[in-house]
Amino acid sequence: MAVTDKAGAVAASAAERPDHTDNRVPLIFEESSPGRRGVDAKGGAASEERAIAILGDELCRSEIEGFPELSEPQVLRHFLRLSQLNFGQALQFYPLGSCTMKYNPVLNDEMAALPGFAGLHPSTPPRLAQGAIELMARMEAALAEISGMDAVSLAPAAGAQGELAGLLMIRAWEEHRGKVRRKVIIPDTAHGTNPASCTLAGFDVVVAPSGPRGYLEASAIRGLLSDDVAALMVTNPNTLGIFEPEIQEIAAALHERGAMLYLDGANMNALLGVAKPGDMGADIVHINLHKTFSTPHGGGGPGAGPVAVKRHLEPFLPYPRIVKRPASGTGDRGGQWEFDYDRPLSIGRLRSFHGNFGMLVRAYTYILAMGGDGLAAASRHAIMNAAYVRKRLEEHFPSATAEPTMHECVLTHDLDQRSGVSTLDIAKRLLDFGVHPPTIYFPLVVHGALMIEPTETESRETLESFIATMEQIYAEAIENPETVKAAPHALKLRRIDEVTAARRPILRWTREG
Amino acid sequence: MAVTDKAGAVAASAAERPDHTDNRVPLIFEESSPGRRGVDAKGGAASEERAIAILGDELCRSEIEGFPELSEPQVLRHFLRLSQLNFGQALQFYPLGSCTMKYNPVLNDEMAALPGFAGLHPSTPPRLAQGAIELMARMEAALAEISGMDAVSLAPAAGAQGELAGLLMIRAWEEHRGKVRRKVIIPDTAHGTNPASCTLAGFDVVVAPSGPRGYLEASAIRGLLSDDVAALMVTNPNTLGIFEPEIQEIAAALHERGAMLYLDGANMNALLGVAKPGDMGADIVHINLHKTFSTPHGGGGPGAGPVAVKRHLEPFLPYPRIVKRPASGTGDRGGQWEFDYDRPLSIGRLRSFHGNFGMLVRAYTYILAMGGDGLAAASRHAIMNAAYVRKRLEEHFPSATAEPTMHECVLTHDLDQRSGVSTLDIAKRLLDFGVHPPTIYFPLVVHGALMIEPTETESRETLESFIATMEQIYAEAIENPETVKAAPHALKLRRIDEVTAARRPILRWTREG
Amino acid sequence: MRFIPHTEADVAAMLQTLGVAHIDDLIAHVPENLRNSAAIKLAAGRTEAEVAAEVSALAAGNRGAAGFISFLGGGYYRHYVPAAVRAITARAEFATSYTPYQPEVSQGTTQAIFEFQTLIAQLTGLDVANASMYDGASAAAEAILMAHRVLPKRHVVAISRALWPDYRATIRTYLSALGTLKLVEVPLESASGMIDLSALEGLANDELLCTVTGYPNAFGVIEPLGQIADMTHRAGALAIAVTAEPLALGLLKPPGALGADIAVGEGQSFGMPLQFGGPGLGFIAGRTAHVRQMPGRLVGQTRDSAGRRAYCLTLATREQHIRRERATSNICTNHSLCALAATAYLSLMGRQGLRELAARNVELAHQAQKALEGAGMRRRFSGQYFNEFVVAVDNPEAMLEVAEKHGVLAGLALDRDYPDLGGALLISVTEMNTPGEIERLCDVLAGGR
Amino acid sequence: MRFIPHTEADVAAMLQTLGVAHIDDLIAHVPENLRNSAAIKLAAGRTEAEVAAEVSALAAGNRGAAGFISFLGGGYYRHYVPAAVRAITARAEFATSYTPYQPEVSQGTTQAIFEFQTLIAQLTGLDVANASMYDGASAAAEAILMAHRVLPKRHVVAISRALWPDYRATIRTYLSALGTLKLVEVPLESASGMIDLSALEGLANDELLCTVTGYPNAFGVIEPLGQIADMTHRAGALAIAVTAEPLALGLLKPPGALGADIAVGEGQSFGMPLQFGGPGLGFIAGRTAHVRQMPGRLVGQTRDSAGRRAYCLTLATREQHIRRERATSNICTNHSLCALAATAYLSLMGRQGLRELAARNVELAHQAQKALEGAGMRRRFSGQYFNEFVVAVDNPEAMLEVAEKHGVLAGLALDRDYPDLGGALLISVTEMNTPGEIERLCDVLAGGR
Ligand SMILES: Cc1ncc(COP(=O)(O)O)c(C=O)c1O
Ligand SMILES: Cc1ncc(COP(=O)(O)O)c(C=O)c1O
Repeated sequence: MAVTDKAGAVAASAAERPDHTDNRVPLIFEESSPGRRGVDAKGGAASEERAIAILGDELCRSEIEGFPELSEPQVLRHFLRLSQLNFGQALQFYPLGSCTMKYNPVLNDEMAALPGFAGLHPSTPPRLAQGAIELMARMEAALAEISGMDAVSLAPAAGAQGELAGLLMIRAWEEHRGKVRRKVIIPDTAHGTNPASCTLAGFDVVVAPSGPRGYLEASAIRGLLSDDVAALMVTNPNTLGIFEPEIQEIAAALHERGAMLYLDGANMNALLGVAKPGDMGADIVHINLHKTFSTPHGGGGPGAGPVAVKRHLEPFLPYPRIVKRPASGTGDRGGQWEFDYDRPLSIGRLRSFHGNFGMLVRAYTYILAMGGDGLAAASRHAIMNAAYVRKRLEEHFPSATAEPTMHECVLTHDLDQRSGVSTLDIAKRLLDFGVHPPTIYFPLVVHGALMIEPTETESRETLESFIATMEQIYAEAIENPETVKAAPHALKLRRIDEVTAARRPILRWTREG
Repeated sequence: MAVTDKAGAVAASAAERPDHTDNRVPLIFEESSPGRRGVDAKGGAASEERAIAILGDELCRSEIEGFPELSEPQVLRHFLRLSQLNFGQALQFYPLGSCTMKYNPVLNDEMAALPGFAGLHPSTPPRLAQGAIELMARMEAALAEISGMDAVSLAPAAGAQGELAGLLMIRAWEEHRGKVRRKVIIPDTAHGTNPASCTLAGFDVVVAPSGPRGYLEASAIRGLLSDDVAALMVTNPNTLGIFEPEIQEIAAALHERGAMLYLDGANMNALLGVAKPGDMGADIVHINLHKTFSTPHGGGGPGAGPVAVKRHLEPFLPYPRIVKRPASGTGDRGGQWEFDYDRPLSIGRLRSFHGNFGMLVRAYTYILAMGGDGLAAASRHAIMNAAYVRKRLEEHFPSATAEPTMHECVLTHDLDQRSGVSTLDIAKRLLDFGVHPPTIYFPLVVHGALMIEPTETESRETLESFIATMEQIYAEAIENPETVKAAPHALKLRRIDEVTAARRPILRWTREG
Repeated sequence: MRFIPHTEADVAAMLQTLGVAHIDDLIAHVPENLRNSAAIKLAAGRTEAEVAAEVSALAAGNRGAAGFISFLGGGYYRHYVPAAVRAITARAEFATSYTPYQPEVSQGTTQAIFEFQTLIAQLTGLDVANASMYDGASAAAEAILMAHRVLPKRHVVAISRALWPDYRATIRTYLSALGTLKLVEVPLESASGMIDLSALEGLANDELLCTVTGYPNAFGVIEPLGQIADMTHRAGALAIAVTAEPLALGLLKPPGALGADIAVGEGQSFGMPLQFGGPGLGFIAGRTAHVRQMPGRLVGQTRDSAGRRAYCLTLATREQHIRRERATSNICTNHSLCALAATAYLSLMGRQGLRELAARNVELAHQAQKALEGAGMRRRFSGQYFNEFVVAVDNPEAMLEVAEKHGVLAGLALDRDYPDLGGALLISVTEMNTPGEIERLCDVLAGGR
Repeated sequence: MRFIPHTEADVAAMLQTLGVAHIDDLIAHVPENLRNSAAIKLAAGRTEAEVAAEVSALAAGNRGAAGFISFLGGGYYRHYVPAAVRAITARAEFATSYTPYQPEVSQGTTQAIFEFQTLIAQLTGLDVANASMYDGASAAAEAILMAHRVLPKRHVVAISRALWPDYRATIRTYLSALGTLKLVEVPLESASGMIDLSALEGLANDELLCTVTGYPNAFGVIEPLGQIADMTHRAGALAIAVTAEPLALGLLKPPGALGADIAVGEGQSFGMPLQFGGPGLGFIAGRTAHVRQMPGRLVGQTRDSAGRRAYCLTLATREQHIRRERATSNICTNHSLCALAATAYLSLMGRQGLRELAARNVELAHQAQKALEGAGMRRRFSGQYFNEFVVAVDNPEAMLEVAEKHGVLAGLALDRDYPDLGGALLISVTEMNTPGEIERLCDVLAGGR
């Protein structure tokens, strides 16, 4: 009978690997039992019949096949136990390159949860939502100041959507001026979203090989320019961690030929108070609030990817725009914040309503806490931490470039030749030491890349411990490579087979299993 | 140099037992680094000098020897990692007898955190704290209804303080009537706080051996009664889980001789809608809100131990008392809630202010959620769960009594004779299976007792899994006792040496270590 | 600085190792002119208490967040979020982890996503769902692009005019750059508030790529999805169903069962606060045959080297980090934590709880509509509805202002987006509304006329 | 029922195993008359949304919790609690665990307590502290009982009248049953607000068990603890220091250094919300020589069988569950989670943060006192103070009412407890008060006279 089988199973698994952190938490569907409930609904079963009577049988389903049925204590226990199977920045060192896994202040979440924000319907009349709209206006102003740009839209849900918005603005601007260019230049070190966004925005990608020294050379770019090139999309610092030294010449060259500079601001954590994209000559920049501005990554999202532009592109920004209307009759002093939908040149809407507001609250809270001085200090400390790791590890994990690097460093190694130990093996072995691995095999141009971004919020002790661990793994890889190749050992699971997952995809639970 | 040593240490330990859940989280003092800070204080260092100037050097200390210095991210990581070393009811089955480790609804904590409660200073004028005082008044009424008593004081911080209050009321009542009796009868199965509270209340303890069948016999009690016996203090159901069948005769016998019945309500989770202490003849009963009424145990507290009495003892309750004063001039309708300090016969104050209010909010939230019907169902399901475990385990872990038992069962076993495996060994082995052990070696009268209280919030699957695990451990104990004797194996720590801890007590960290 | 751990001693020692005198020497290679103009002119950092006070003041500035009786809906819905959902999403292990690229230390996230994919598939009656999208509107746009990858030769996209204006606008934006696709808006049948089937019939030919229908639609009306899907299939095209109030799927026939090939929508109703419109949760479900054309992340079941069941990201070759310009979408960061909230919410509701909640929404909404009818406010459309409906009124804006003065946010005026309807008010009723509030609504609106 | 998992099928199957037909058969042995009258006449269970609404309404009924400028102190203090403290105490692993009787699965709790014991020892300047008591008042009472165990032959307890009335009352209650001990209240020196040393001198003989002094005392005044301890020691007695505002210990000489043998107090200032007075945190610290006379739990350092450092409860032979009627106290459940909050709070503040916060409290309080002086409100006592002070006014109650009407909770009237002082107002100033609020206080009080 179902229940005892299940129970048997649980006991058996417990017997097999006796450990309270045994990670085979059953699927929620396997913990289900007919008729169980985790909430008490008003109206109850009776109302179900009445509702079906109202709607008519032909419109209604009689069942939700396989839907779970559990009590509240079971549900809470299920997810709390699942949570214990994760690493997280709050608990482990998480130097994931290009992801800026910095500390997420607890206050951010408390502020976002304030009833005045959490309970605010997006269609609330603006006069009753002045605090929220003002927060957005202040956020736009702060990001403009930080990035050195003229206007900001907070609409994009993430960096990739910011890219789409930016590229569509370039296209709209060109259409407005009658000519449409078809190409966008992207360095071979670019993040995957850059080319993907170009395709979505209808542009052809021209790949620019990064120069011998790991950065773009103005001369090379000039060589690629033509009247059909709409823009260059570049991440600065680039994904090697190098600040593009010729960025200003490149911007000039682009502008000369009527093309624009799109700056991918995902690495903004290196630039706060160090160099403003606007001053570099960028026409457009997107900023990932879930990186530089401390909103949580949430296991993959949500984030927010505001896009900032120079004055000439302002009319093309997505709508709605935030505007302050002169004092209306209602007697508010100093006018009232509202949304402007009447934007003839706008690329249009990117998503419903006004952006990922909850993330904006968190990022604004962070900006207030850090202040202009604090933000500048953050980038400097982030750069120092990365430089320190690079320096201390240079003997066995040399930098992929001789150039100075910024908030992250990309290291390589000779272990595959020396003992057949791959970068993946190193990454998996790091798990045994309670460290989340760096980004690996990216950028693609670096052999067996280890892309390390410690961020400014990690202590020196943590860095020292990480360095010691990397050295130890290098030694292990020489002395007994098998230990490293078979890693992880200390977790509840051994290495997970991602190949089979893709070969015979099982993408959902079914009763048949 | 300090930092590198520390780092070295961390790395070393990681190497030794490579695992992110390695439980040797350094002490907060060992993670400290001079000059680091986790908060930004307004005023800063300058204000420190100014303040010392104001107070004068002779009043001030120049240092707080060894005090920690960390950044906010470090502090959060430290405690989150510590948390992962605990079992908790929300994550594991926790059938700790006499502790009622039931599910603690999340809503309880959210309600206690509402600014209207959390931000309320205890000395706020009552007219500005009507909601809080009304909640307390409603809570008093609810507990009176549930326990069948006439008046309730919410002041006691925990059950033991409720006991002290109750015993002091008996003494005060007698003093008021001119004669003071010196003895209180307590069964040998009683919880340690009962005799300890008697001593504090100035009574001598007379131990009543529980009868051959595990409960108190009226005849035996009669034999112990004298004009010097002030009361009988009894837990019902008693710590064997048996509902005292002769409780009413016993109450009558006591009252006949001018003594009182103090009922320890720690096991109230068996009595909701089943039998009211007031109806049993109890003159006094205390209730542990952190047991029956779902407030969290918090690793040992805080809880709350309201004390309820029959009418004749009402004047002796601790002050302040909650009263409703007729509508004052301020225009409140229906009068106003206030605190009454003018209680000439009161035993006095038990603690500062009005009790553990935050716990009262949680318990009241729970009572509203369950309702009268839900509470009655809770006790019935708690009793069924305990009976089910007792029944299913009876072959190898027979009940210590042949009597029917209520919300908990006390089991025993023959493994020490059969294979030298002790109850402690069984408890430690349970840890390997992700189960918190039952209360062990209590009550003292049962050989190698395992006191199991599943509570009503655990699912049948969980009980089945626990039963299977117990059977498996019994089998192991016969086949290879060493596995059980050496348990736990699956945790990051092996068995902890509590003897040495007591022999050479190290009760604090010092720099010298 | 409370978030930056280094002491002066730390900095000194680290700079010494780096062989520089000052921390700014580490950025000396950044062009001087850039550094000189880089100062951020914002107020200096503040204590946590000061920050909390300032942000709380802004929150308090949103009078509409509390103290009003609300009937606002139209794409975002007022539903009760159980406290347990917050306790789960607040877990640092979930909130502060990145995309689960290292499955061995991400089983909490990957298993929860696998459960989410299953729940969405169950609700939509389709084979597979992905790990989440940004929101319902962008998910709808991505669904059309997905359909185009399945049927590359076709180019006409038939969108019901009764699809939410925000959704239609977003779709227009997403498709604007791809000259290949032609957007056609299918008119409504003015009486029923449903799509005009005859008009749709006119588009049902071999140019038709897909039909896009709200289910329920922007007027709360339950479209004849089965008929629409049949018509669509007869033309060899794909039927896309879009749901902004997924609670309806607890009671209504699932899109998949009615023939929809792709079902997308907004998941905010499932445990996410309103928070002024975001973050919510986009979902997309489809048929196994089309899974390789799906956008976004997918989690699959697999095993570890010891044969134990485990979960990891899979079919990544569809995605931007592998396929780059040929990826099925540019999406990278998605709404994973919102998907976790939905998974926790749906697990708490359970089969029975979800159906009863949906039922209560239906009951209350119809109760309100009848009451308004009694008060002389005609229902604008005849089509059956779930938990929101449209009433015909002369001057919606004026009415709303009057209601607001009486402490009621009575609904949304549809005039800006549907001027041709002539005075229409969208009223949404959920379990958060009491019968008393419904009475009040009638009074103020009746008075308002 | 959302908290009770069993389905009807579960119950049926379990009852079958138990060989009974109905769940009530399991309580058939409970005397019938009791069962018949056992029904609980309370409203039926409600949904979470309904419960949340009802309890929130009660919270909203506490107008004094917000919207007022407050200078209330006198035993409970208004301090900012960093959000991280809440994130830590909210962890289910901490909140839902029992007393750490199984150390192998309680290292989170036991290590945190060990850290707490150390922090309290550092702040009080004594050797050892326990794992927590209920509150400052009961801790003070337990300290006297502890002293009595150390010096069983002595019986006079000298309590300063400047100890908080609640504390003195609680001590009276705790000692009321033990005929052996004699409580003597030592008068104050009316000018300084300190204990009358000459009066104390009169008690300094071989009957004296201990002296009990507030540090700072109920008037915010910093008592001459050193002199008091010397006098106490000369009589061969023990000096007990009681602190209700432990933030003061960040700046003031530690009681231990001044000669106190036992230091107790209230820890609410360290990260606990006001929540109408509880739960707070009692602490007690003493000398190693007396540790076996301490009440409550103690955590000690030890090793596991593999030699790894670990922490567990120790010296339990003092406690009720072992020693029963001969235990050092009847305390069992303590305030462990509050001790965790304090440990997290103090770790966040750190050495510098704590000292600077204490300093800011001193600065603001003295600023306020000077301002009031300027407005003609005389300070009642000459003794130095930390963050609260007493002003002499004619009719405190009336003044407070006026201030309240102007949105200010100006302080506490001491008349009820100290009628002899003639019109006295205790005003407490913390970092939560701005200079602007202090001005406002002066205005309304000046106006109020
Ligand atoms: C360099 C770069 N560009 C763009 C992106 C895409 O941003 P998002 O994931 O927020 O869409 C990322 C994020 O990983 C990135 O690292
Ligand atoms: C039977 C019994 N009586 C009294 C107590 C003491 O209650 P508290 O721990 O709340 O002081 C307990 C708690 O363990 C108990 O089980």
